[in-house]
Amino acid sequence: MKLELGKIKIKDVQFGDVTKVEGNVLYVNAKEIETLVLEDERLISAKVELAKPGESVRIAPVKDVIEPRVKVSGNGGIFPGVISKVQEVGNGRTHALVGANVITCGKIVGFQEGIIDMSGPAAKYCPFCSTYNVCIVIEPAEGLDTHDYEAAGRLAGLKAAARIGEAGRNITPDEVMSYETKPLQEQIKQYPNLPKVGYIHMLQSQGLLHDTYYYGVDAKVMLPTVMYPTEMMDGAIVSGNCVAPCDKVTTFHHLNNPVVEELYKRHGKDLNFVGVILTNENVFLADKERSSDMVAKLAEYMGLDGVLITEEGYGNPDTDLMMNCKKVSQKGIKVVLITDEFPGRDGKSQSLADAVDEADALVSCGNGNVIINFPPMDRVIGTLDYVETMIGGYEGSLKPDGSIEAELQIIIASTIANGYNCLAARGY
Amino acid sequence: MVKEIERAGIPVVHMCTVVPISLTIGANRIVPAVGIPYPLGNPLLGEEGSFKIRMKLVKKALKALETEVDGQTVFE
Amino acid sequence: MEKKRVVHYINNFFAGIGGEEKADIPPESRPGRIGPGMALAEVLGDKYEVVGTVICGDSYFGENIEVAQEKLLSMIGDFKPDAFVAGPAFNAGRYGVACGTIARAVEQKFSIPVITGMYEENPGVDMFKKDLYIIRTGNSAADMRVAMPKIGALLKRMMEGEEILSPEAEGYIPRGIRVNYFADQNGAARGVEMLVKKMAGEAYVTEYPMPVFDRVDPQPAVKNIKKARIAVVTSGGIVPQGNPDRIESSSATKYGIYSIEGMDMMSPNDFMTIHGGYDRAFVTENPNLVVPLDALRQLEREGEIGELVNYFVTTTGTGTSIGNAKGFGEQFSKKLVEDKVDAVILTST
Amino acid sequence: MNKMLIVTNNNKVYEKHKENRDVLFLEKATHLEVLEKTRDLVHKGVRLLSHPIAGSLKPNQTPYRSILLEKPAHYGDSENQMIPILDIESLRLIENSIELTKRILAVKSIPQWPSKIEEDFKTVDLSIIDNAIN
Repeated sequence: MKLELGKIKIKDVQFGDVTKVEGNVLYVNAKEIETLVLEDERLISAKVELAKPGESVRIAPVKDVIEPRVKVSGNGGIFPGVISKVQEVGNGRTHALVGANVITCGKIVGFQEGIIDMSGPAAKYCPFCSTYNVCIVIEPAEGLDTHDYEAAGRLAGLKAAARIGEAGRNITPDEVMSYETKPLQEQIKQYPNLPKVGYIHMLQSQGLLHDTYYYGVDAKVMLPTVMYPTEMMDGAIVSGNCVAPCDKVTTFHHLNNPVVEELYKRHGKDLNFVGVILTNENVFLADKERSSDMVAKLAEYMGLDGVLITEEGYGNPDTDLMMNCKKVSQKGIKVVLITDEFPGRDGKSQSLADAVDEADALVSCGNGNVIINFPPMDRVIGTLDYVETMIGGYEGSLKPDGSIEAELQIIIASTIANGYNCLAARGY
Repeated sequence: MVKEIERAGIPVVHMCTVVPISLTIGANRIVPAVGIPYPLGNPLLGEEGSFKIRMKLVKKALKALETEVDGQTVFE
Repeated sequence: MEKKRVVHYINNFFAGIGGEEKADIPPESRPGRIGPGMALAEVLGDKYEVVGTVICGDSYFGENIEVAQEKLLSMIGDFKPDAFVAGPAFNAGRYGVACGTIARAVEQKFSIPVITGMYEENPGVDMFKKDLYIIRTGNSAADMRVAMPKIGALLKRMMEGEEILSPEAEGYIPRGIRVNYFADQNGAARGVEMLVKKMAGEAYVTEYPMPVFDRVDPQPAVKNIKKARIAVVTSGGIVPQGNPDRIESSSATKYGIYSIEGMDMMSPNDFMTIHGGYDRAFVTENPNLVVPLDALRQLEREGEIGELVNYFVTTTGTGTSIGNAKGFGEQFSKKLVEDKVDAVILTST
Repeated sequence: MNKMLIVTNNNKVYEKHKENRDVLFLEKATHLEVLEKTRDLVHKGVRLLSHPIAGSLKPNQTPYRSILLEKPAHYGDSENQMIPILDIESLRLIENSIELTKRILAVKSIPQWPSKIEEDFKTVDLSIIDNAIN
């Protein structure tokens, strides 16, 4: 499967009467996007606001972050099974508005949280402080069941991102990257003497507000499977999770998976990236046993020499991470884990909620309990009503002057466990 | 603690309910006990029955102390 | 500019009062510097002054921790210190534990920079590395010339409020504290690099080491159990009613030694369980479920064992506080050896 | 026949499952107390079916916790009460979960929530345990 990804570099975002891209500037017709989103009667209001790098702007609470993309050729469309119809994607050509993002925010449930600051000390922890963000502040109808709230919020962002992505359909990209993964046998033959490497991608799947969707299927009801890495680049995986901010894998991160990016960089040089094993992180212990057995079987069946494993979340998922690590290692396959840490504010406690001897090669994405102070911002997109009750916030987090003192956990994707950021932790 | 006693030159038998933890912390002579809320006996069988179990376990512990071991050994 | 006032803690040996025979001397205070205090003053330089030295015998400290600590804290307070140095203790176990205990107490009470030094095998290391900067020293006083300059250098950096760098740079023993930093590559790149090395069998360094447990060789078996002196040790949290020494209900920071002289069984009127880790109903009703005194006394009468020591050692253990348990083990094992104990039965829930 | 047991302090879970399941409803219990009660059951040989700290909601945030367990045969009928075999995996998970929960609670206790948000917490907790049941 071969995909050409056309990168259209976005250098500014403005309101305009037509949603289009011109001279690397994205123009957005706010009315058009708001009407599109309000087609869903579960939402009673939607307001588009722009946030640019360096501005004194705070966005909260954040539901999802999505990079606008459009499929120019090859079968299927962006976000198959959710926005486009179900059809295998990951081949042909896709354009991405690189440097622009759609951010859905606004109250869905009381405790759903996550903050993005476009400037100031908190900015360096979040990748989205340096992108041109089209924020959609949504307000669900009263008395809706929580499931409906969540679905409405999720679809609003994906619909808007697909619509804005259309603006890039006929633009010649500034850069075109091509990614190819052949079917297993051919791929092995292509580089016979390079180590065969796979990526075990664990999707958050613990229940309401904790779900992820693969071709529209809730990962909870999915059995582990094999997929081509390029399918991710067309939105085969979308996020439905909006609870734990710091290790939230946004839909942006599913489209721009750093492990896939890095493995392709070295593909054919010192490793042979043969594919992705997709699995979940369920609550039922028998599911964990079954999924980790199947992951190890698939890894063995593919004849892998080594794998990287990443998880989403902390606590319950640590158990799945360690079960996958143990069982894959016991097949004689080399394993490296990438995860974030929660050793407490003083950094002295156990960082992971579970551990196995086989976990002898681990990359850290930072300590999410560290306390940080960040000053007030002139403008707030969304609301700060729930800062103190967010994960990472506490009594007195929101100061009268609007500044915030909270755990790093409160910042979206600050310690994201798939290795996207450079933040790490070490032993002192 | 079990290792420090052994290092000080005194043989030690660890009567514990969770054998894997005892193995992890390095005990060399291990006697599995009954249950966490009632390690050396089973009150559900009444005082007399519970004491019988306790005596059996303590004798097994003494037996372990009298047995040469060259590594971590669980006395079932 | 007024000199910074530094107080130094040393034991009987380093104060030149005497060796093991003087290990029971109570706390005392002397103005100025003594013994290793000379070297300390020298490395600190003229902006600092070792205004006083407090001394205590290792045995006295070990057996009267609460009392010794209180007395020493008031003596130290009298000197109005800006900083505090304990030791270095090199590989002396009880001295190391004393240095760690008093240094942590000083930091908690006066919130001033404190520092000590130990050999990495010293039991005090595991007990206090998370609370204190412990400079890595050699295993004997011969290393004083090398250790003291490092202690002085790090203390000065702490006094000037400079950022404390990595254990390797500053010479202290890694404390196991996780600190954030920005790496030059992102996690994914570092992960792939680590995997390539691991697959090729090349050396790599994990960024989060899993806890590892060292092993110790088993002691030879008891020759004749019918002649053996036996002691019972428990982590099941059995203490006299009222918990006189206020041992904590989980991951205790202290242990107790209590008499069972003249007792034929562990009576619920005399003993209780404070362990927070299990449903205590059964053990409260019958403490023999944790300390099997009834069975052991019967075996003693039947001549199946030599004799039972007239005390038992107790604390509350949970898996996590390995550091403290190691320290206790070192301390009470010395007493068991002195009392000629031939074998120990260790019980835990 | 091994029977399923739910330990919960969430009335939504109790109302929904009390007919067809054995539900131990600890109405006044805190989040931590539900975990500690579960631990006492595990010590008596009951096996965990769902992960005790499932869900990204932190123990110092949501007051509600439901856990699914499985009782061993002859559990509770004292005549032929066998000495229960301790399920090591369940013990490790519940002890890890309690330790983690205590550490998080030490940082910040559960705030007083407006009822609307409490309902959301109950719904999420119910959804998480329902995923485990069916």
